[in-house]
Amino acid sequence: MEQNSLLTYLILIPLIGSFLVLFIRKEQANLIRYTAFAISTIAFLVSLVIYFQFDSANSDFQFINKIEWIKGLNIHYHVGVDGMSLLLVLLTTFLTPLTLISSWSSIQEKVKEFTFFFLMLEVGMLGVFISLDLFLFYIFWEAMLIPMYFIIGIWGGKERVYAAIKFFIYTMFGSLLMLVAIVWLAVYAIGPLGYFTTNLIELYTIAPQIPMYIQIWMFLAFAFSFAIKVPLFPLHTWLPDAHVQAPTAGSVILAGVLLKMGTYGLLRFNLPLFPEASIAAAPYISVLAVIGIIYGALVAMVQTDIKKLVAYSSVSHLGFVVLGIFAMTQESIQGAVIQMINHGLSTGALFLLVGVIYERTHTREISDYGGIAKIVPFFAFALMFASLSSVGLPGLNGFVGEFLILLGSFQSPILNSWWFTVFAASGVIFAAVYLLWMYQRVVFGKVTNPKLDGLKDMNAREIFVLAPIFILIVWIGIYPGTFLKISDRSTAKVVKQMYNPIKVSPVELGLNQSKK
Amino acid sequence: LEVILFFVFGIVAAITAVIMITRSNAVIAALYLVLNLASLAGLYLTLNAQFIAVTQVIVYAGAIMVLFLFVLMLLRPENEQKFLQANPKTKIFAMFVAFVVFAQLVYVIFFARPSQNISKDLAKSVEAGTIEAIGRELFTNYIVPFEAAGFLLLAATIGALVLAKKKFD
Amino acid sequence: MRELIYLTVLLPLVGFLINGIFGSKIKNEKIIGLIGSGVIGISFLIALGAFFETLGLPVDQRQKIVTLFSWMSVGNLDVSFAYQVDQLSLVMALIVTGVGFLIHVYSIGYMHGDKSFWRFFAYLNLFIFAMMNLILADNFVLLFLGWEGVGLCSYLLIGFWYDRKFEKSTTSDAAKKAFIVNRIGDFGFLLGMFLIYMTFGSLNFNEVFSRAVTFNVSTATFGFIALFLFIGATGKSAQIPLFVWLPDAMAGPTPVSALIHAATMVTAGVYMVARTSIIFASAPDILMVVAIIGALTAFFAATIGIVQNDIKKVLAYSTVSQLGYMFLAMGVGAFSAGIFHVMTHAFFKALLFLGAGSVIHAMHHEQDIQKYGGLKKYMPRTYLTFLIAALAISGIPPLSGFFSKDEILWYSYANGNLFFWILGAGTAMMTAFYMFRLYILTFEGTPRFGHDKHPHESPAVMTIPLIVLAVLAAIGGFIGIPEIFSGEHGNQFHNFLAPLFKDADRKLATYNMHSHFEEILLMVLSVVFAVSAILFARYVYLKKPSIAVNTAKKFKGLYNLLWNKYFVDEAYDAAVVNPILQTSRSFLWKIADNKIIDGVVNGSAKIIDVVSINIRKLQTGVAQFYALVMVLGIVAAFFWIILSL
Amino acid sequence: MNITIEYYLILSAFMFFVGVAGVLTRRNAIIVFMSIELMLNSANLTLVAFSSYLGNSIGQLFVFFVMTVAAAEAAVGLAIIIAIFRNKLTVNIDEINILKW
Amino acid sequence: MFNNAQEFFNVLPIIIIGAGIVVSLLIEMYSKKSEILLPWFSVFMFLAAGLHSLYYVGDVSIVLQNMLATGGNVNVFHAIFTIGAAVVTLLSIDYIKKYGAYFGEYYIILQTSVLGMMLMAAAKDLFVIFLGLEIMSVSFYILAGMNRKKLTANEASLKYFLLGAFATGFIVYGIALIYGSAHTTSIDFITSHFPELTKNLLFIAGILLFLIGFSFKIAAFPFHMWVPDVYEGSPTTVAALFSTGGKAAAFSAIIATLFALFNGPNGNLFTPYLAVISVLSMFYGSIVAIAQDNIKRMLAYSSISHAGYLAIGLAAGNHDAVAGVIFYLAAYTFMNLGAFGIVSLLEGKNETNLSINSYAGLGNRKPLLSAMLAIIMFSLAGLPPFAGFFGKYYIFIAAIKSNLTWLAILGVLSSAISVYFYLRIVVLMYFKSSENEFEMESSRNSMLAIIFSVLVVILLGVFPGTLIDLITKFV
Repeated sequence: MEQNSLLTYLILIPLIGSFLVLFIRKEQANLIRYTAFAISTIAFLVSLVIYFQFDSANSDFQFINKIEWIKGLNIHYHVGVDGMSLLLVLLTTFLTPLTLISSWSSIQEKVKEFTFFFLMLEVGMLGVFISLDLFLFYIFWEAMLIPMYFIIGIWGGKERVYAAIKFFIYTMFGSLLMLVAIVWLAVYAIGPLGYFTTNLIELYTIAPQIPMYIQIWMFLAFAFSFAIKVPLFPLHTWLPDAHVQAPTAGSVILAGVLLKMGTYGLLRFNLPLFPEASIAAAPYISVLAVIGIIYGALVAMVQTDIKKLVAYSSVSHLGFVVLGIFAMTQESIQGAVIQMINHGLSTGALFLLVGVIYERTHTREISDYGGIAKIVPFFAFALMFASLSSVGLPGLNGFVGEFLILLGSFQSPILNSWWFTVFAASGVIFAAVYLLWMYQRVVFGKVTNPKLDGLKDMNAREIFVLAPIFILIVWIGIYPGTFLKISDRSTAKVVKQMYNPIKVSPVELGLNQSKK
Repeated sequence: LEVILFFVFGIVAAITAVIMITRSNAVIAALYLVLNLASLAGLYLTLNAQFIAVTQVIVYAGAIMVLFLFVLMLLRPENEQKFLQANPKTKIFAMFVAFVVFAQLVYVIFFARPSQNISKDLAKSVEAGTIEAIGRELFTNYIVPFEAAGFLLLAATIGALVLAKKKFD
Repeated sequence: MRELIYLTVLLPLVGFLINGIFGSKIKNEKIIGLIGSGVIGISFLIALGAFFETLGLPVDQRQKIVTLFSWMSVGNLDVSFAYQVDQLSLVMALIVTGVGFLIHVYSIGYMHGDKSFWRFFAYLNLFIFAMMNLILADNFVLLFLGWEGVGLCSYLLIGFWYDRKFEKSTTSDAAKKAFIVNRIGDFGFLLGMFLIYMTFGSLNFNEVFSRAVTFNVSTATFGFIALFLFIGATGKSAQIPLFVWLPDAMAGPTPVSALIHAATMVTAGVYMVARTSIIFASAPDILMVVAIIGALTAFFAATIGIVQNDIKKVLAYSTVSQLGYMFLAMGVGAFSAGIFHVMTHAFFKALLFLGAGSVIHAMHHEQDIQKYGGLKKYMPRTYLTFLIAALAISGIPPLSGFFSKDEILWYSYANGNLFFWILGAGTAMMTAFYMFRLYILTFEGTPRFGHDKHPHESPAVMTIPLIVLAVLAAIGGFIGIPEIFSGEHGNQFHNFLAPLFKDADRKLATYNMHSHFEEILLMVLSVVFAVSAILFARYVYLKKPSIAVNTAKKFKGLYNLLWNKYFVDEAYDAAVVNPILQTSRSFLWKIADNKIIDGVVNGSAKIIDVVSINIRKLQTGVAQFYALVMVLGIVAAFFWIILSL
Repeated sequence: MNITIEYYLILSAFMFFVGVAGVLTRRNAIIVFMSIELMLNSANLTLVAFSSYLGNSIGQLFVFFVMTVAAAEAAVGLAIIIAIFRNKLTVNIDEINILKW
Repeated sequence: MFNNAQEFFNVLPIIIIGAGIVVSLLIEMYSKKSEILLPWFSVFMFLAAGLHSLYYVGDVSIVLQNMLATGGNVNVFHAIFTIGAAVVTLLSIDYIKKYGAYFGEYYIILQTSVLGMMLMAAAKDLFVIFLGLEIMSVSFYILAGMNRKKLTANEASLKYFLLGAFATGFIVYGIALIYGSAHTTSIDFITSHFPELTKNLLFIAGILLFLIGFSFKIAAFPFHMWVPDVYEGSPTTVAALFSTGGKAAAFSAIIATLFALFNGPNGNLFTPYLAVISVLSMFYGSIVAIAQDNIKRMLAYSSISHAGYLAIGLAAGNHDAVAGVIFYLAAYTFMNLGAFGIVSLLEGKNETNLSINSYAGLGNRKPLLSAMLAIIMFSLAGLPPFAGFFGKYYIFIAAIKSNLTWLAILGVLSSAISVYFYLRIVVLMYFKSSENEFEMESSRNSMLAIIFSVLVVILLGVFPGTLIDLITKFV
C-alpha cells in the first residue's frame, strides 16, 4: 500500500524537539520554554494538515505508514489513523502547547527536564493513538508512563512520591497482563494465518474466531489494563492522588489525554477484537461504569480540595464514556468519542483554572476561598464557564456527549434495560450539585479570607491559554457536526463489527489452541 | 579373587570414609582420607585401570593430600568437639537428608539395572586401561581438554600465589 | 415576517453578547438599557408581525418551520436548530417578548445605580434568548436547550446579588437550590426524550406527534413518556413535589421575579404539556395525575400564601398556586384554557410583582408588609395598577383573570369532577383573600413604617410599564370570552389554538354537554366567593385587625404549619439531602475509597514488604545451611523424577 | 558370584553420601573440603567402573581430568582458607557469617 | 589437530584469548609499567576476539575432533563474554586502585575466566564443558577473594568456593552417570539419541544432576543461596562479571548440552523442573530484593529473579526460547554491567556508599550518571523501550508458544513486584533530597564503559531486530 509519513513526522517532531531542548543551557529558561512551545505548535499544525487531508467518508485507517522493524518477529512500525484516533490525536496536539504555556510561571526549577519529559509524554500519547501494531502500541503505552512518573514525582505536591509510585505500579500492573494477552494473540494468529503477527488490522479478522471461553480471558486481560487507566470503579484510587499531586500541566494532560487512552483502548481493541466477549461482558462493565458515575459524583460532592473534587468528577465523567462504549449503539459510541474530547477540554480547563488560582494563593482548600467573584471577575466567569460545560449544559460541549451517550445506551439492545440510563442520568443531577456547590463556595458569598484581597485576576497569558479551549467548548456545543463527522464512519464500522463478527468454521478455531 | 579384592578394598574405602568425616581432629581425618584414596586405587586396579590407579596414588594420595596436611600443620586449627556434640539436631537432620540422597541414588541404580546392557569384556577393559590407549586418546581426540587443563592449572597457580602471598606489593 | 422568526431568538443573543462583553466598558446605563430592551422590543415587533401574518393565513398553512443548521446527526437521530411558527408558539412568543420588553424597560429604573447594571441586562437578554428557544423549538432537544438555558439564567439572576444574605442562607444558596431542583426535573425530561426517541425514532415535534397518532403504541409507554415529561414540568413550573425552589427564588431582583418566576419561565412546563398534548391525551391516567397535582398545588400554595408577610413571598406562593391552576386545566384536557390563563397570569402577575417592586424600591428594600400601610397616597399610580391586578387575579369580572380562571374552573367541573371544582373554587377564594390582605396591609390603613423612610412614587420608566400591564390585565381577557357570552363566533382564543389540540381532543373526546345553566351558576358562585373573600379580608385587616391576631393565636399549630410552609424544605433536607451528604462523606469517601479500596491496594504492598522482610532471614550466612538447602532441592528434584516415572 | 557394575555404583553412591554428609555436618572448612574431595572420588569410581565395564577409556580420561581439577581446586581452596585464616584466625565456617540477609 | 586453516580461523577468538593470557603473563612479569599496559592490552584483546566472533558469526563449523563448535550462537555468546569482559576491565582500571592494591594478576585471571566461559559456550563434549566450567569457577573463586585484606572478600570467596566445589561434585557425578548410560560424552551423540536415552533412568538422573549443578551456577532457587553473599562480599566489578558472564556461560552450557531439550521428541521432559525453579526464583528474587538496602545485595536478588525469567525460556524449550534466552542474556549482561559499573563508580573507599539511601538526591548532583542508572533500572524492570523489556517479550512468546501461558502470567506478576524495588532507586535519586553529599572520584574509563553499556541497552531496546536476526539465523 502507498506510504504516508505525515504521522511519522508528527511523532518525530516532539521526539527530536525533546532532545533539542536538552542542548539548551539551563540558564536560558525562556528560550527553552519558547522552543518547546514552538515545537508542540508545529506538531499541532502538522496534525491539522492531517485533519484537512483526512477523508471522513472512508472508514478505514488512513495515513498508513508501515516499515519493517523486527523481521524475526514480523513486527512493523505501523501507524495510521481513523476517525476516532484522529480526534484524540488532535486533542493531544491541541492541549500540549497550551499546557506548556500554562506551566511557564508555575514550573520554575528544572525547566529543561520538565519540557523534555513533557515532549516525551506527547510522543508517547500520540504513539498510543496512532499505532496499528499491538507491539508498537504496547511500547508507547508503557513508555508513556515514564515521563508522567517523573512529572508527578519531581514537580508534584507534598505527597508526590507516593502518588507517583502508586500511579506507576497501578498502571504497570494492569498493562503487564495485557502484554501476555498480546503475545497470546500473536501466537494464536499462527493458526489461521500461518505466521506470528501483532498487526492489528490482520488480528481484527482473526481474533473474533477465538473460542468464547478464551476470548473472555483475552477480553479481561485487555479490559483490566484499560479499566485501570480510565479509571473504572473500583480501580480508580490512583487517580485522585495522581491528579492532586501532579503539577497543573501534569493534571491537565493526565485528565485530558491519558485517561482517554483507556477508553480509546476499549474502543479500539476490546470491542472489535473480542466481540462476543464484549457483548457478554457489556452489562457487567456497564454496571461498574454506572456505579462509577454515581460514586464519583457523590465522593466529589464532599471533597474539601478543589483538585480532588475535579479528579473525582473525572471518574464520574469517564463512567459515561465507558457506558457509551459498552452500550454499543452508533449514538452512544459517537457520544463516547465526542465525550472523550469534551472531558479533555472541560476538565482540562478546570484544572488549568485551579492551577491559576493555586499559583496565587497556594491553597486548594475550598474553605479558604469565597467571594472572589468581586476580586477576580474574569476568573469567576471562566470557572463558571468551565463548570457549566462540565455540568453538561445544553449549548456547551458536555451536553452533546452525555446526551448522545444516554440516548444511545437507553435503547441499547446489548444492555437492554432502562436502568443503566436511569441511574447514569442521575449523575447529571449530581454533577450540577457538586460543581455548583463548589463554585458557590469558591466564588460567591462575602470575602472571608483576608489573604484573598489583592488577588490578581487572570493575566493575558492565562487567558490566551483558556480562550481556545472555550471556543472549542462552544463550538462542539453548538455545531458538533464538525467532529462527529470525522468519527462517524469509524464508529459505524465498530458497531457493525460488533453485531456480525467474522464467523469461521469451528475446525479452524481449534487449530492449534485445542489443547488450551 | 576379584570378588575378595573388591570387598576388601570396598569395605576399607567405605569405613575409612565414614571415619574420616567423624574424626574431630583434622589431621587424623586427613590421614584416613589418604587411606581411603589408596583403597580406591586398589579398586581401580581390580578394574584394570592401571594408569588411573597409579595417578590416583601419585597425584591424590601423594600430592594433594600432602598439600592438605601442609595446610593443616600450618594453620593448626583447634579440634572440633566430638561429632554429634555440637547442635546434634541439625547434624542428624543433615545426615538424614544426605542419606535420602543416597537412598534415591540406590533406587535409581536398581531401577536402571545397568548390568543388563553392560556386560564386562575383559580384553577390552584391559586394553582400555592401558597407558597407551589413554595417552593416544589424550593427545589426539582430547587435545582441547588437555590444553584447557593446562590453563586451569595456570590459573590455579596464579590464584594460589595471589591469595596466599604473605604481604601485598 | 414569519421566516424572520429566528431573529426573535438571535436578537436577544446579540444583546447579551454586546452587553456581556462590552458592558463593563460602557459606563452609561442609558445605552446599556437601550440595547438591552431595544433588542427585545424589536423581537416583539417581529413576533407581532408574524402573528398578524399568521392570522391572515388559512388554518392549514399556519405552521411554518425555519431551519438554521443541523445540530446533532448521528445514526437516525437528526436534530437541528429549527424554529417553528404556529399558533401556540406565537402566543407564547408574544407573551415572552411583550412582557419581557416591559420588564426590561422597568428594570432600567429599578436597577438604576447597581454596580453591575450591565451584567443584569446581559442576563435578562440571555434569558429571553433561552426562553425563545424553548418556545420556538421544533424538536425536543432544542426545547431542552432552552429549558436548561432558562434554568441557568434563573440561577444567575437569583444569585445576582451573590454577596447578599437571603433569609437564613445566602442568595447563592437559593440560586443553587433552584438550579438543582430544576435539574431533577430535567432528569425526568431527559428520560422522557430517550423513551420518545426509542418509541418513535425521532425527536422532531411533527414526526413524533404524527407518529403518536399513527403508530400503535401501548398506553403504558405513553404513560411513561407522559410521566417523565411531567416530572420535568413539575420541576420547571414548581409543582408538588418540586415547588420548593420558587419561593426562595425571590432572592433575585424583583424584575427577575416578575419576568422569570411569574410571567414566563415557570409557565414553560405548562407550555410543554400543551405542546405534547397528544402524548398526554394518549395517557389518560397520567393526565389525571397532572390534574390532581395541579389542584393540590394550587390549594396548598394558596393556604401558605395566606399567612406570609414578605410581599414577594406571598406573590411567589400565589404564582405556585396559579401554576397549579394551569396544570389543573391541562389535566382536565382544557389545553387552550390553560394557555389562556398563562397569558392573563403573565399580565397580572407581572404587574403585581412590578408593583411590589416599585413599593420595595420606594421603601428601600423593606419587604415586610407588616411594616407598610397607607402607601396609597404616597404612590398613586402604583396603588391603582396594583389594585387592578389584585382584582384581576381574584377573578372579578370583567378583568382578564375572571375569564381565564373561570374557564378553567368550568372545565375542571365539566371534564373533571366536582372535587376539582371545589378545590379550584376554594383556591380562588383564598387567592382573593390573601391578595387583598396584601393589598390592604400595603396601601390602605395607616402607615406602620418609621419616619426614616420617605416613600415616593417611582420614576416614569417604571410606572409606564405598570400602566401598560394594567391595561392588558384589565382588557386582556376579552379575546377569550366564553361562547355563552360571545355567542355564535365562539371563543376567539380557543378557535385560534384549536387546530393544535384537535388530535388530543379527539383522543379525549370528553365534551359531554352540560347545560349553560350549570356554567352560569358556577360562574356566579365563584364570583360571589371572590367578592365575599375580598370583603372579609377588608373587614379583618382594615376594620378589626385583632381578629387576625386572635385566629393566629387560636390555631397556633395550623398557623405555624402554614407559616413554615408545611416544613417541606426541612423534610427534604432531613430525608434526602443530609443522608446523601453523610453517606458520601463518612462512608463512600472516608471508608469505601480510602479504607477499603485503597486499603486493598496499599495492603497488598504491605504484605509483600512483610513477607520479604521475613524471607530474607533465610539467608543465614552459614555456608553449610546453604549447602543443606541445595541438597534439599536435589532431594525434591529426585523425588519428582522418581515419581514421574 | 561375579561382581556386576551395581556393586561399584552402590559403593560410590555410599561414598558420595558420606561426602555430602561430611559437607553438611563438619565445621572445619578444611574437612568440609576434604569431604568434597571424597565426593569427587566417588564420582571417579563410578567413571572408572563404567569405563572398564564398557571397555572404552573415555571414563578414565575423564577421571584424569577430574584429578587435575581436584588438584587445582585444592590449591586455590587451600589458599583461600589460608587467606581467611590470616584475617579471622579461624576456619570454622559457621563463624564466618558477616555476610547475611 | 586442525585439518585446515579455516578451522583455525574459526576458533581464533578462543586462541586469541589463550595467547593473550600468556602474553599478559609476560607483560606482568617483565614490563615496568604493566599497570597501564595490561588492562588496555586485555581490553584490546577482548574487543578483538569479540568483534571477530561477531563478524564471522556466519561460518558454522565443528572443529578439533568434535570438541569445539564455532559460529552461530557460539559466536554470539563469545561476543557477549568478551565485550562484557572488556567493559568489566575498563571499569576495573580505576576501581581496583581504590583499594590501594594493584594486582596485575587480576586481569590475567579475568582473561582465564573468560576463556573458561568461551570453552563452555563452544563445547561439543562434556569434557570441554567440565573443564571450561572449572576454569571459570576457579578464576571466579580467586577473583572473589582477590582483595585479601577485606574479610568480606575472604568470606565471599570461601563460600563461593565451598559451595561451587560442592556443586561441581554433583556435576561430575551427573556426568559419570550420563557417560555410563550413553557410553560416550559427545554432546552430538547425546542430542541425537536423546529420545531413547531418556528411557534410561540412569541417564535422566545424570542429566538432572548436571542441570542442578548448573542451576547453581545460574543462581536459581533453591541453589541461589551463595549469590547475595558473594556479590556483596566480592569487589563490585567482579560481581558484575559473576552476574553477567558467569550466568551467561552457565546458560550457554545448558543450551549447548541439552540442545535436545529445545528440539525433538520428549524434549519437554525437564519442563516441570525448570518451570518450578523459574517460578520460585522469580518470586523469591523480586520479593526479597524489596527488603534490601545494600544495592549490591539488591542487584544480587534481582539477578536471581532474572535467572527465573531466563529459566522460563529453558522451560519453554523451543527455537524462540533459545533465541529469547540468548537475547535476554545479551540485554541483561549490559544492563547489569551498567548498574554495577555505576555502583562501582560511586562506591567509596572500603565499601562506603553502598546503601541505596546514599543515592538520595543523586539526580541533582550527577545528572548524567543518574539518568543512565534510571534507564538501566527501567530496563531491568522490563519497561519499553529498553532492552530488558524486549528480552521478556521474546521469552514470553516462547513460553506461550509451548502452552506455558500460566508461566508467562506468573512472570509478569513477579516483574510487577520487581518494579517496586527498581523504582525505589529512581525515587531516591530524583524525588528525595540527599542527606550526605559524598564525593566520588570521577573516572573517565568507567564512564566510557557505563555509557557504552547504556547505549547498548537502548539500542537493543529500540532496534532488537539486528541481534534477533543474528541469533535466529542459526538456531
